[in-house]
Amino acid sequence: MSGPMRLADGGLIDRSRAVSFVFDGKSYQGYAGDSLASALLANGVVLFGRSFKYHRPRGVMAAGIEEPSALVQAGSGGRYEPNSRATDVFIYDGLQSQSQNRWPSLGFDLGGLNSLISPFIPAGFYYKTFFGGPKLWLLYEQLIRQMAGLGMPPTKADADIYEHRAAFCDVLVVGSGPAGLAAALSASAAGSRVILAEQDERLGGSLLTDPATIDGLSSDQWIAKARESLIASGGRILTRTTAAGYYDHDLVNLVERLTEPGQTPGADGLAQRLWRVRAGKVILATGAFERPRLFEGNDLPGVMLSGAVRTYLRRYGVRAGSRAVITTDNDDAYRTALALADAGSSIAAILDSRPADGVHSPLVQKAMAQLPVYFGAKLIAAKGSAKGLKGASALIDGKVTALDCDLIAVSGGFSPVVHLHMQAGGTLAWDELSGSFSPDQTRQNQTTVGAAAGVDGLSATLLNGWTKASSKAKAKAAPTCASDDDVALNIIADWEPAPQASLKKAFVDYQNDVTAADLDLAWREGYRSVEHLKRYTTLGMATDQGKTSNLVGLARLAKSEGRPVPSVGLTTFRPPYTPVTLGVLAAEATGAHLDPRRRPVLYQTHAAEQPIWQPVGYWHRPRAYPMGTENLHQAAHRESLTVRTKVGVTDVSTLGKFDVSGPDAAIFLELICATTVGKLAVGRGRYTIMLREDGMVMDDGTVWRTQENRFLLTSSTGGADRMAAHLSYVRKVIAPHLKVAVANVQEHWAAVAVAGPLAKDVVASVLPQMAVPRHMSLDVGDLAGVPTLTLAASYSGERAFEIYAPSDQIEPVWAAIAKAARDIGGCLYGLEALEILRIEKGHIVVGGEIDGRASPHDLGLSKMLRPAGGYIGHTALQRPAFAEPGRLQMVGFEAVDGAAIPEGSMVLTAPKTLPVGHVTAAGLNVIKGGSIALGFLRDGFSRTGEGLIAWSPTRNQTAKVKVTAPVFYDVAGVQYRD
Amino acid sequence: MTNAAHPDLVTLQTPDPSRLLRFEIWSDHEAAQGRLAKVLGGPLPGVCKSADLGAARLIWVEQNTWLVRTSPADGDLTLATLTAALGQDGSATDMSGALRRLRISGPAWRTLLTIGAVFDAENPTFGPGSMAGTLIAHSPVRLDVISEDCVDAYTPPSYAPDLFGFWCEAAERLAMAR
Amino acid sequence: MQRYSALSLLRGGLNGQKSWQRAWRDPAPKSHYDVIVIGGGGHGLATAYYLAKVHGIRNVAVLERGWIGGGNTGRNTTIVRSNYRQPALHNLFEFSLKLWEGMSDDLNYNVMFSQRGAMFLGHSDSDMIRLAERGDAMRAAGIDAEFMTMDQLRKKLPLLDLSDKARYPIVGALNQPRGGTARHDAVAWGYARAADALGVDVIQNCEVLGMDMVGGRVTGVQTTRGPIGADRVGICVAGNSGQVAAMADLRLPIESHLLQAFVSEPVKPMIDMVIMSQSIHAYVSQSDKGEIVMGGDPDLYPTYSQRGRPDRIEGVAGQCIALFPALSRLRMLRSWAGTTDMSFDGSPIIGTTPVEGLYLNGGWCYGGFKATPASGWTYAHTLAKGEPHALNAPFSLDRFETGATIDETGAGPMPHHR
Amino acid sequence: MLLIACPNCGPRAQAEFTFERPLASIVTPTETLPDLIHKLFTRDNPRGPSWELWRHTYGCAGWLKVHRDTHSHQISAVVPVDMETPS
Repeated sequence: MSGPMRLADGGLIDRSRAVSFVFDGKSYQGYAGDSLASALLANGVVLFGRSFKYHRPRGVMAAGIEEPSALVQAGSGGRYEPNSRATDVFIYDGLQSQSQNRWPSLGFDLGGLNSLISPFIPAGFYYKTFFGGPKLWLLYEQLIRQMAGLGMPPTKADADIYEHRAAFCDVLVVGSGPAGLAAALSASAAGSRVILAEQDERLGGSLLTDPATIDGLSSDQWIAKARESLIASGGRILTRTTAAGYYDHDLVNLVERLTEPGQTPGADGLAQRLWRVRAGKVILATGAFERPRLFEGNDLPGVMLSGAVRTYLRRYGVRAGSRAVITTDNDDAYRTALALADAGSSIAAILDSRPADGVHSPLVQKAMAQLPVYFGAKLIAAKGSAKGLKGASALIDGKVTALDCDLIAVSGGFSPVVHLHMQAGGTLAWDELSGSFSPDQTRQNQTTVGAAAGVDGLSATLLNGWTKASSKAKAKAAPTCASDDDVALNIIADWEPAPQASLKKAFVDYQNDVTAADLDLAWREGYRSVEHLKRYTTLGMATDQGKTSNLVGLARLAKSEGRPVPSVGLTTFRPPYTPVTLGVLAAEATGAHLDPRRRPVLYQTHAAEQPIWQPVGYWHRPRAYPMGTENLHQAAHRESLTVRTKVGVTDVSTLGKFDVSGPDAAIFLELICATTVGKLAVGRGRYTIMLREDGMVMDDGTVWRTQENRFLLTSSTGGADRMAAHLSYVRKVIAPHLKVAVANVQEHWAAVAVAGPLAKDVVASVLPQMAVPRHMSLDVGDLAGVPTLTLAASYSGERAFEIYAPSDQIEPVWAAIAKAARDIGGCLYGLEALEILRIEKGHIVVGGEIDGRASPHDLGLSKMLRPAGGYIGHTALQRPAFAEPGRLQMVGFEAVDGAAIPEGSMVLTAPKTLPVGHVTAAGLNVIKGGSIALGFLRDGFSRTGEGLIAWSPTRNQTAKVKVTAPVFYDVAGVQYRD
Repeated sequence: MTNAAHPDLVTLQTPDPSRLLRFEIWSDHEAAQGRLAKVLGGPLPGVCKSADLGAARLIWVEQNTWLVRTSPADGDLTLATLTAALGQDGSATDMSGALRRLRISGPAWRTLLTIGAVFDAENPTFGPGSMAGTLIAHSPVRLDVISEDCVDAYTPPSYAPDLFGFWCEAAERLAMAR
Repeated sequence: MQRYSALSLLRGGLNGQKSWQRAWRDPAPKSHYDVIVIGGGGHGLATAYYLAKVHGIRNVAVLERGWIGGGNTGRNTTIVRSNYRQPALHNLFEFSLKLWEGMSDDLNYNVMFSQRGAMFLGHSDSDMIRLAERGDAMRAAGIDAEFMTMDQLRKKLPLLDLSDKARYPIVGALNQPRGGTARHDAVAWGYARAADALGVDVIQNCEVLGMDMVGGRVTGVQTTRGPIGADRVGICVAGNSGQVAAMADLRLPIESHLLQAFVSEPVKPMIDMVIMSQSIHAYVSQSDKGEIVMGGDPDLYPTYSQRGRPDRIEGVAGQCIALFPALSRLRMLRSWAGTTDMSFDGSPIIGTTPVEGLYLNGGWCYGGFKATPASGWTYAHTLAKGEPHALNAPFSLDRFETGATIDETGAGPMPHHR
Repeated sequence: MLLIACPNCGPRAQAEFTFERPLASIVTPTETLPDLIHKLFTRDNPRGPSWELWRHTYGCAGWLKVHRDTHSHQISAVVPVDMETPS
């Protein structure tokens, strides 16, 4: 016996397995199969939490995921989860749980003072006060923020792992109640690949609350048999798995919970799994939510949904009260009343708002024979406190009547769960009598069955699930139930509270403390669109997303408007159906694995040199190779000086590289490149730029004619993927007629650059049989048994070579070159030295001067452009703005006061004037010393020699600069030639 | 090198090095394919298909474009043969360094390939001789089904360490969950 | 207009909330207005308000197809900042920020403009240079921007992952202290109420079906509530600009895309600022209610569906957890999507059109909310004077033809590259 | 996330694809400036069916003409770029 409210036997809990857990510091015992809510109720706990705004005491209202009130925080450290619904947490040994949004304790909560001032803080009160400017608001807001929120935030990184899986099936069935199981069996019988998803930890849905006889078996047996049959035919059954979102083209995201909040996962470490299911057809068997009703104090602990009372009784063997009042507008609540009476509770009254003169079903007649049933009766008010209910008052036969009770079971009818149907783009039909929307038109390949479709009664539900799942299904083969189990709801929706009830304490949205009076006020103030009403009052915006409150709120709005419910509209249903942890959404793609980390093929070789790494987009490349105690700048300066005076070796494998072959290769390249290509002799190369269609420079690189009909095009590392897409677009879409093949060989070729006055010697020593190519020429050779291609091109401004080898054979090539260079006093250099050297030479880079806003004219490259045009970008360059005065043009800046020019700084003509330009990159004159920079300056080409200020207010740095041409080293260009 | 070995479930192996050659046909497709079939010893695999032709593995990769995997020893000869057979109707390019291959074998290879994926690797029609390009764990992947029990996965070398690591971890999880 | 104040709340509490009046009227359309603003979002309502307040033009109607604030005003991440690099942009957004600072008092409606700071994280030295460039450009224009040290970051945002194990390790940040968030719905309601009080007709459930043109000039609109004449018509329907402009046979440099955002369940305070990043395209803040508000890149293809692709949300979740590892166990509660007007340089279009009497305000891409007051102010000026204000002059419709584009990111003309 | 029926690879998830531009916005280098401005910088931007250019970037790398409704997302045709679009 785990607790005073537990029945001696019955239910689907495993009484042989006691489970101990902690709530608010106190240890309790429950049984395996208990939810946290059922285990606490069994132990006589009635107070579960506090509401958001008024901190009103709240118990548990529901038995499923729709619970608005009983929220707890569970677990600790990297497994801590706030805002868990006690009704949706299955207990496990060692579960640590706490109530939340209360201080200092759940029983005595100072936030409850808000309840006292509630007349002065109606819906939307915060829009009407706290004036006096943003500074004052920040003060008020600080307090508001502390008061708001629910659970305490997590503070630790997640301890567990999440996973995504792709899954495909012919039929996905969501929900495993009678309709869902019948549908899954039917689809499976028709030969479909079936996935069945059930959010509960066990199959059965409503059968877990209302056992029945199906096909001559007890429902437990029938469910077990159905499970076996589905698995035997290759179906996949996922329990504890919620369909969280229904997306375009029948993609449904299922969230499988492998652990409960706070629970340590199994050996594989997985906490949850996200299944991305692409289904041929989706069957939604998601059931219906019971609705609360409007009466004063309808939020007090001890007021529960009727179906939930029955679920606690039958599934969990827990009696939620010993003397109950039932308020209903349908037959279903009579089952609760009879079940409670069977379990030994007394029934103070069944208040049925339906008229007495209706036809009574056998179920109602049975209740009338033994219990006090009042038709046309309404509950006015529940009375009670944090400790539980202390009676109620009702309107019976027109008279206000006091009732003694410790439990109120409420049934305001049922709303089909249409969320996924609506996410899928479906429409709804309204039934005035039952006051419910059910699915009407569907836009995707999807069908709703059972209670979710408004189907009433078990036999109709089984038939509906069976026949809708497959066009092949024969009605007579559908599962059937015993006639006693076939209970219809007979709802006559009645939204009107008793006139005696105070609407200020009649809650619609329990968690957010939105009352019927709030809704009426918002309407009077003109917030009359359903969306305005929702946003102004926060109706339906709590963690339960209005699962129980939405229709009650809509009906209230409809009353104010004097219009029928469907005409006031609905708010949009969007994913997720129930809240989903961010961890399972992200799965592995976060933290260190947020994006792929692309490693150059020589990564391990570099790592052995212990370089300083630099992230470049997805790539990781060596930035410098410090020696001894050198810092980055010292290392980079030494490396660049070595290149200028001796020789340096660097890895340029990540550059974009494209093999362009075929008789039309030159024609193709002249679409891509803004320079001439066709006139290149075999064995020669040249610098080139590529433009976007809008005329701006997209990238730069080199183009080499390796054979008469074969070229090698290089481009920047950062722009390589974009360039690959661009080449493919031009090849396949713009010029499909050309006889040309374009192969992306970026990662086929690894490349080692050798630069410096001694570079020629290095090349000669490692490729002795090859004549060293002259500048912008190429040759092939064999290096350490590896076929190589040597391109004589200079980025540093020194005589330089790029030696290409297949990336799977680059190791020996790199080793030989590095050794040869080191043998004559050379060194390795990284991206930082590369940057210093290129600034000195005024070479532009993507992300620096190639900023997506600069035209070739702005970059001083007009002379390179092919006069005949015909390349991409040429046409758009004719737009007038490209020729107008005031363009930002690329220049050099030289510091004249010894200060370092701050990178990224603004360039001014005088202090306190608006900028006339900016610095894109700054470095130092490697040999002479002194700070130099590249940048843009308004009409800069004509301002050489002008004195300006480079100003960085964010770093408090200033340098006086002189405008120069954007080249600081070997202006005549003799160093890189022979 | 074996990265993960659960023979009853899934095994990941980096196979011996091979040469990868890409060729593309731009004109007179029928004749060019005929010439290639003759020198390769069989017709080129169709769209999204792969086949063993002699000692080479032929993989359709994109429209009018195939990948040939041969042994390192045969590489140069195959390249020359392809180039000759293509004549003026296409060209061939050595891509040996552009992709890394991982062999995934064992009964759970299909399950492994659904992790972090958007592709239906469990579909029985994706059987031996099928090729699919897709995105797994944010990395570009090309899959070539070798047999019911085995698939080759190709990815650029820069993505390979992360992707193969991802699969190793996933394979270990599958093993732990057994 | 009934004044809102603490006193008014006291009065309401004492009289059973009986004293509250309608926030704005529900007028029937008149036959003719001086100016019709199509679109009852924040921008349109602000335009009407400033037309009445600044320019004295009160015979104005705002026509809203559905409910006011129902477009992107109600579908964003509520971030307000002016930390742009390009002068035309930071000038406009800074003017906007200044209007935000006085908005609650000006409108007598608390829009909860919360200057908690808007911060861009840097993850590499090159990020830091670009941030410096942005910050220096701002400071040179008199806008607040300051670097935060790692220690300051640690103190201000203790849950931020500042380790070097991160995929993009954080190395610094540029903060705009005056940036922050505002309550998005309140902006629409506040402007509607204030405009209404000045005589503007805010007309909901009134969809524009066509334009009346006489000799190449717009003379009014056809609506679901009948024809309405106007001297000037201003389009202000970002997300649907192309649809409305097409009624006057205008094709625009705009493509409609979709941007998603989502919130977690509410928790007690854990993130005290607006966090953005130079390398990780996600943004995070915590609302006053306690929900963590998250957004990222758009869906990258044209759509009017307002239904997002789930992999985008999944990616943003990963990005946000990468920044704040403790977010992993919070749950996404609600997601939404807005249709954004993607212009072909990433900047808005506010100005005249080739059609006489017709004006355009759109192309806000995914950055329109923060511009609401300045957009309204400059558009009101443009509608009143027939020519642009100095602040919106650069944002002309013809700049794509001339080449004088304003491209903050340099991403070029393709919206899905942005 | 859309499911796009690649003519080569069969139905595949949108994550493997890239949207490129409306078909009407394809601009050749020989286009005149007014035509370029018209095609590149103004768009019909329809709310409804539209021919678009997509690429199966991570699948067969093929360029595809996709006839897609920009509101319902219904895809009524996908053909290789070198095939005529059915009218």
